Amino acid sequence: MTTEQRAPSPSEAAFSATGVSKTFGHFRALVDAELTVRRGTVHALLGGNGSGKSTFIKCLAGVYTADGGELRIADRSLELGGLHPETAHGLGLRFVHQDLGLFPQLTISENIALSRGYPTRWTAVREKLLRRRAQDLLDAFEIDARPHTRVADLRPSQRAMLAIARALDDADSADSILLLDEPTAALGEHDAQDLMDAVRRRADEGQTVVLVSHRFNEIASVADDVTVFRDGRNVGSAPLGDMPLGRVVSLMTGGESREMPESFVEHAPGAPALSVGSLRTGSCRDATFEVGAGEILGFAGLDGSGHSDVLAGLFGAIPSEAEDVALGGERFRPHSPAEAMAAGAAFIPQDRHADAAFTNMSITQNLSVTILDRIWNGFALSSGREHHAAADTISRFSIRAASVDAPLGVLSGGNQQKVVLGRWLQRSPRLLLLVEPTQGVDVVARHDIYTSIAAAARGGATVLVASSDIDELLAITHRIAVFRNGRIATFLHTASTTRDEITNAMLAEEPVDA
Amino acid sequence: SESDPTEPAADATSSLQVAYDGVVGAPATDTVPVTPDLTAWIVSCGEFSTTCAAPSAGALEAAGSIGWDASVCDGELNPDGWGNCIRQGIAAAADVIITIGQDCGAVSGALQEAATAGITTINVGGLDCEEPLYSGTIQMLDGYSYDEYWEEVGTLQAEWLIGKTDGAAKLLAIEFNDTQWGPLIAKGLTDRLADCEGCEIVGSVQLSNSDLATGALPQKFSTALLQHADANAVAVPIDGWFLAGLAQAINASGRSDELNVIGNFGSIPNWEVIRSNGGQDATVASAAEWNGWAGVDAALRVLAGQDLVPAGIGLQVVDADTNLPAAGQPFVYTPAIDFKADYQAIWEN
Amino acid sequence: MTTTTTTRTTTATRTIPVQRKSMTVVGERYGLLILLLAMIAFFSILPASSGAFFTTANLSVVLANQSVVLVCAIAVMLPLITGNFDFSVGASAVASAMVCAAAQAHAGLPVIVAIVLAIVTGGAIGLLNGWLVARLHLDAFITTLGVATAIAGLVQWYSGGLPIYGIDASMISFGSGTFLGLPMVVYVVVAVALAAWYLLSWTPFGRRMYALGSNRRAADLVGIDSTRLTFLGFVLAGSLAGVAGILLSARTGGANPGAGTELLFPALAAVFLGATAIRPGRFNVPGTVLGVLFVAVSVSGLTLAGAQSWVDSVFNGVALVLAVFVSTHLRRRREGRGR
Amino acid sequence: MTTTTTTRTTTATRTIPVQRKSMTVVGERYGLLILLLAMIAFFSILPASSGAFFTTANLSVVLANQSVVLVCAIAVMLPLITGNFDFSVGASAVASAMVCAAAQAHAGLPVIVAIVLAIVTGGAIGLLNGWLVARLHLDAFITTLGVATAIAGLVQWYSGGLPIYGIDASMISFGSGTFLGLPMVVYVVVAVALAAWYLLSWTPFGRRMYALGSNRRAADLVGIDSTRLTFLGFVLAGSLAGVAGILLSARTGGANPGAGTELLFPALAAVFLGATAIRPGRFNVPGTVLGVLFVAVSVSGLTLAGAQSWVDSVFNGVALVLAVFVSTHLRRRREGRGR
Ligand SMILES: Nc1ncnc2c1ncn2[C@@H]1O[C@H](COP(=O)(O)OP(=O)(O)OP(=O)(O)O)[C@@H](O)[C@H]1O
Ligand SMILES: Nc1ncnc2c1ncn2[C@@H]1O[C@H](COP(=O)(O)OP(=O)(O)OP(=O)(O)O)[C@@H](O)[C@H]1O
Ligand SMILES: [Mg+2]
Ligand SMILES: [Mg+2]
Repeated sequence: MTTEQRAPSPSEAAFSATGVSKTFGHFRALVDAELTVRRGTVHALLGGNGSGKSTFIKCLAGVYTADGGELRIADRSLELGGLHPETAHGLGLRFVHQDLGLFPQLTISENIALSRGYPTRWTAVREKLLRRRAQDLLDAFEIDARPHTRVADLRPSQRAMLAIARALDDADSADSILLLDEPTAALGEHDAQDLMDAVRRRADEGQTVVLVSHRFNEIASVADDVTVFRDGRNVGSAPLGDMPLGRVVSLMTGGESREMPESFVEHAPGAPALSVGSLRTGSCRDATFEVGAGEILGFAGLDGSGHSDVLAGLFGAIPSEAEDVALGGERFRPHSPAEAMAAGAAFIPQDRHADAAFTNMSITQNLSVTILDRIWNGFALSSGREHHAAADTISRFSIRAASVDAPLGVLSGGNQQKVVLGRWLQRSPRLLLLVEPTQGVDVVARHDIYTSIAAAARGGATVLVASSDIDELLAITHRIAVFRNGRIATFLHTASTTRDEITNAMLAEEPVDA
Repeated sequence: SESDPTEPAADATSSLQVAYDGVVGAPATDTVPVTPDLTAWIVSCGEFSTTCAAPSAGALEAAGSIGWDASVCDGELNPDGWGNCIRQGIAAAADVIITIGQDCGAVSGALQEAATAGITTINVGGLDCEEPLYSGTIQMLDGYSYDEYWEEVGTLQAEWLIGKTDGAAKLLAIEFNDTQWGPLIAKGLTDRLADCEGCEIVGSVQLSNSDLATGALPQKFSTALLQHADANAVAVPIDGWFLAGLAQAINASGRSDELNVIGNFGSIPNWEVIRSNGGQDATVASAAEWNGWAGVDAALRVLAGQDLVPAGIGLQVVDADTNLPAAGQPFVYTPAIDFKADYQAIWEN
Repeated sequence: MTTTTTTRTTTATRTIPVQRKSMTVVGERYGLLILLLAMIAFFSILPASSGAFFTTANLSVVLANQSVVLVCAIAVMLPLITGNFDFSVGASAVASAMVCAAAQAHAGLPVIVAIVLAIVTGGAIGLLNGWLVARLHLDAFITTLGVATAIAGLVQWYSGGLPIYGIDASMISFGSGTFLGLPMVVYVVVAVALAAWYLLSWTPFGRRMYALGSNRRAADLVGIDSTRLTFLGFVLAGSLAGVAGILLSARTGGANPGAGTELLFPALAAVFLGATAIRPGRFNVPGTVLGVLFVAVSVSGLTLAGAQSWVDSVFNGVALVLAVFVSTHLRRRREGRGR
Repeated sequence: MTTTTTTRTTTATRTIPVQRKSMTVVGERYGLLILLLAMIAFFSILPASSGAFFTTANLSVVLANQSVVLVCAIAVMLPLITGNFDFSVGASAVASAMVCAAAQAHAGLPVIVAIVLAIVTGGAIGLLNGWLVARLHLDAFITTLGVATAIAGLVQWYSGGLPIYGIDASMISFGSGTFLGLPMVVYVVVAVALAAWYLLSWTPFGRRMYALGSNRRAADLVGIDSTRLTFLGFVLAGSLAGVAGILLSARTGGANPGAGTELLFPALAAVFLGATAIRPGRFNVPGTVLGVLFVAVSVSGLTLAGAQSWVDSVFNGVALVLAVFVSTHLRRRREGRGR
């Protein structure tokens, strides 16, 4: 899919928002931001973490009431300040927000109806019809779950798919406008590709799509136009052709461009440090492998193939059985995260919001929660040490926030992820267990994160990375273990392997035992 | 007019008469000098309850009538509140603290502080500790100890029930043990019924303040009524309960007419319940405000170094036909006693 | 492709909760009901109580006496579903009862007017709460506590601590009378309960209230008007408190000043107890009804058995904990104890 | 690399908090304090109360009268921080007071033993709650409500509804005596408050409790033993309730039966009110102290001013709402309207 084979898109604007401003107390998240999107095109919205993309989209959705701004759409012109969610919906705007807007405690069918409306007879909800519609939707988008399943029981990827399906299916009319805020962050390559194809198809059918993403190759495969945000402003819009990665990055950073190296790991792995003997946990049925000190081992696999449960299992976050696991010679079978931490392990879970974020506590406290013993000066928690440690991490990962004492919940998605990473890397652990370490992190910050992961490894730490982003695995691993149906199908040497080889290994035909 | 504990009446009609006559007294006649310009601190056991609020109001009026600067503190129906109020009074540098309806035991700590602070403390309608902590405790009626007075209430309830049932009272007894006087009323009641051969106690139900607090009071009572279908007499220790659902429970039982129901205290709202045959048929009444005035009188005598004299607050049974005051009016005895005038006559300043 | 689908089916089996209609589920949903029936059976057999316990007369007593609490429970439940405490329900009910009684006894207004005034009173308090919590975003717990305190003060001011008596005879007889063998008030309660049940379980409105309560962030993101729903929750609660007040006044033949805690506590207990049954984990009307009856039946039985009044406190306390334990334990059995 | 450094410096500058000590922040944190001072000023000037109000004597009374409630407030706060209600604190305090008084008056045990027994009683109740909620994972609200009800029943049973008195003279004089012009009990309360404040704000233990209350699953994954912390929260609450019971019995010179709601409610009000001050949005000790004093001062002032009791109910209610409004409104001014 390259630019040639696309139908030349009509040039009149599907909508344009101008002078959009949003201030949170003293913090200006959006400053006269403006965005114009041509009808029937896929418009990529890029920008560093905290640059205001999600805030912008939430203002369009009426979730946030913008301080000011004007929305011109279908030859109507509205004051953004007074925009109501119903109005936005009425204008044909459909959203997938960064934090998907799902109700974990409720069933899939409820989640669908809550945003799309309930089928009713008189005033009563028509339960059967509701379920049937939900089932149809699930089938249409190949989500393997039943309408009565609680969303909490879905995997992250399935949740993302559900939120997307909900929005896409609701965007029925030809000229509805889809705004997708990092929809692929939690998706594996396969699902992500499916989604991009779907997006492309809809654009070609005349719908308009605004797509926020930090994965540039993804953008390159679908986008017609690109807009870059920095510090709450639009710092550049152009057709994809005039926006090579380098230019985007320099716009994002405000500095000159900088390209991603082929790989971040120069050093060679050391002597075996972690040996795992037939571990079974979650959906992983058998994993046996050895990793050297300073080695970075990648885990690839389809959804549910168990590649991320291995890490949770090793950390003692979920129940697991194993013949024997040894770290640095001694036995390593933690029954609780506390034990794992004591043995020098660190774990970044997949579902940041549910499993890692103390949203109503300050950034500082979110960072220091793993190093309280260091901050303890024998008499009290030294706020001096605490803020010092926090300041280090914040600048090391260039975390963008109004104040170090701001609650984590108000940070942008990517910045939250950086805080979670910083929380663990500052412990300089000897076993790093990372699941989707850079989900939602912008390219620049990802560069920094890869550098520090590599540095940690060079420092002798053993690193396991489970990721659905194959480029990520290629960039920062020595070897990659590919999972299939809960087992390690094959090990590949990163230096010598290719994307296709990995993908094939993940998808390879194989009789599935019942 | 000193009367001794009632003799059991000969027959039903005389029983009724005994109940209506009740026991009456009169304020003391010997004078007492008024110590002027004092601050009086009146601790009500709980302004939400008529039996506390009315005497407090009386005390406030009495204190006002002799130019004292008096204020009422709401004990909010719980002993901690009483203690806090007494202490607040100490802080307010009150010269006199009058507690309405509080037993010494529940507030001994605060009372000792008051004693140390040299404040005159008067106990209205409560029981003092073994080693007295109050400067003075009101004796309700000449010749009646605390126990005898409350037993008399039970006796009068019994007399009226006997009279109304022609000596065949089948009593549903209510046990109320959350106060010192609850069991005493019950004792007077049962002792009197014991002397009446046609009478018996067909059942009993325990009701407590906590039942009032959990709203279980009416249900428990209804259930008990249901269980004892042969009961024709009920004696309730507190008039307030009738408007907390007991009156309607009796109506709902459909036995209002065969049931003879008597209460205690004679609270003003209950006159209408009695008049309208709303479930309650009678009550053992006394003048609530009088308690307050008596408290001030006692204070004056303590300050003047005199011995306390009995307050003379009598008890008479009120029902729809006899002794029933006009709507909204406080109880006045028959023959009527103007205790306020009497007190003002003997308070000389 | 085939592999993906196969993996999907395997995950699918994982994501579908195991054997949903198993015994444990039944136990979990109907545990409270079963406990209630067991208790009824017990008291029907127990010699001390067997005589009067299992009679329509006693049934009437139990139902009629719980009518006010049940309406209060449903009232307090609505804001709770949207995630807000309403501590003012008890006080509002008392205030409404006062208004209802005073309108008749003091102002001599006709019954119907008194009833309307009572509901208006409750509704107005609900509006105030809703405005403070939904629009001004004040913490519901402390705000409603404050409102409740203030109302109690006003009640005491108006009544001077004295009960009001002398409401219209028709209302008194409504409060104590029966129709088709059941107390008239019970029909009102049943109507209220059914309406609330329909509203909450069968209308989009109810579903949205639950959604709001389960996750406010998500509610905002999918464009649910959380302010409006929160507001309505309080207004409905207030109006129902008004209804409770009317029943209260009819049941007491007047109105008794007070802070209404004797209504609030049993109501809260019933609501939370009810949340362990029928639809475990969420506040629901049938569960709440069970919760109210559960306590009422035990009181009735123990009174008949001639138990001292402290016994039923202990009994109720233990029963509450037991009921929660049963449903919770069974739920964990089903879901498998994941950490 | 240069760019990264530039971005870093820029972020560094950005992350430096924007005028943190702005007026609104001050107002938000100290709004409650300011209101309190304003009220004190008011009553010191108001002719009716000025005489007695601003005197050490009255100060002592206010502080001493609130000692029990304040300890209860701190007790109820600990489980709340970990996200659990504890409704049994009031009842536990009363039960402990009973034990303390009975041990001396009935069993004739020495004061020190009585004190130990009281704390043990409270601690035991805490253990029970902790076991039910933390280990058996029962819903805290309904469980502790059940426990509270049961305890109230036992108290009723033991006391027969009558107060116990005749405790050791030394204890009575401790309850009413002063030291350096302040009531002795106040020193105990100050000690408790300081200890709690230190524990919660300055130790890893406290920090972990807050984290647990913020997100349990995340807490588990950073190695926080949530079960243990929840458990400890309840045990501490129980033990503090025991301390409150001792103070209570020292203040009353005995013990009065009851359900302890007259302790629980002011305590809850103070805790939630306190959560709007000093560390807005989270339960904290200094805020709670302010919350208790706020209510206490108004009651004292109004009583001295000779206001009728309904006035201070109304005043309190309005003051509560006002206080919440002030700090909430100021916070939203600073952070901006979340939507
Ligand atoms: N409710 C809020 N209160 C205060 N600040 C907020 C709030 N929401 C967002 N912000 C701030 O506004 C800035 C922009 O956030 P936003 O989520 O729009 O960034 P983003 O471009 O979506 O970043 P990311 O790519 O990481 O998602 C961030 O610095 C964030 O801290
Ligand atoms: N502790 C647990 N208890 C119950 N079910 C669990 C637990 N941990 C994981 N699961 C379930 O196991 C299934 C597989 O999850 P798992 O994380 O192993 O898949 P995955 O391949 O790692 O997912 P992804 O590819 O998106 O990282 C999911 O449905 C998840 O809900
Ligand atoms: Mg974003
Ligand atoms: Mg009759």
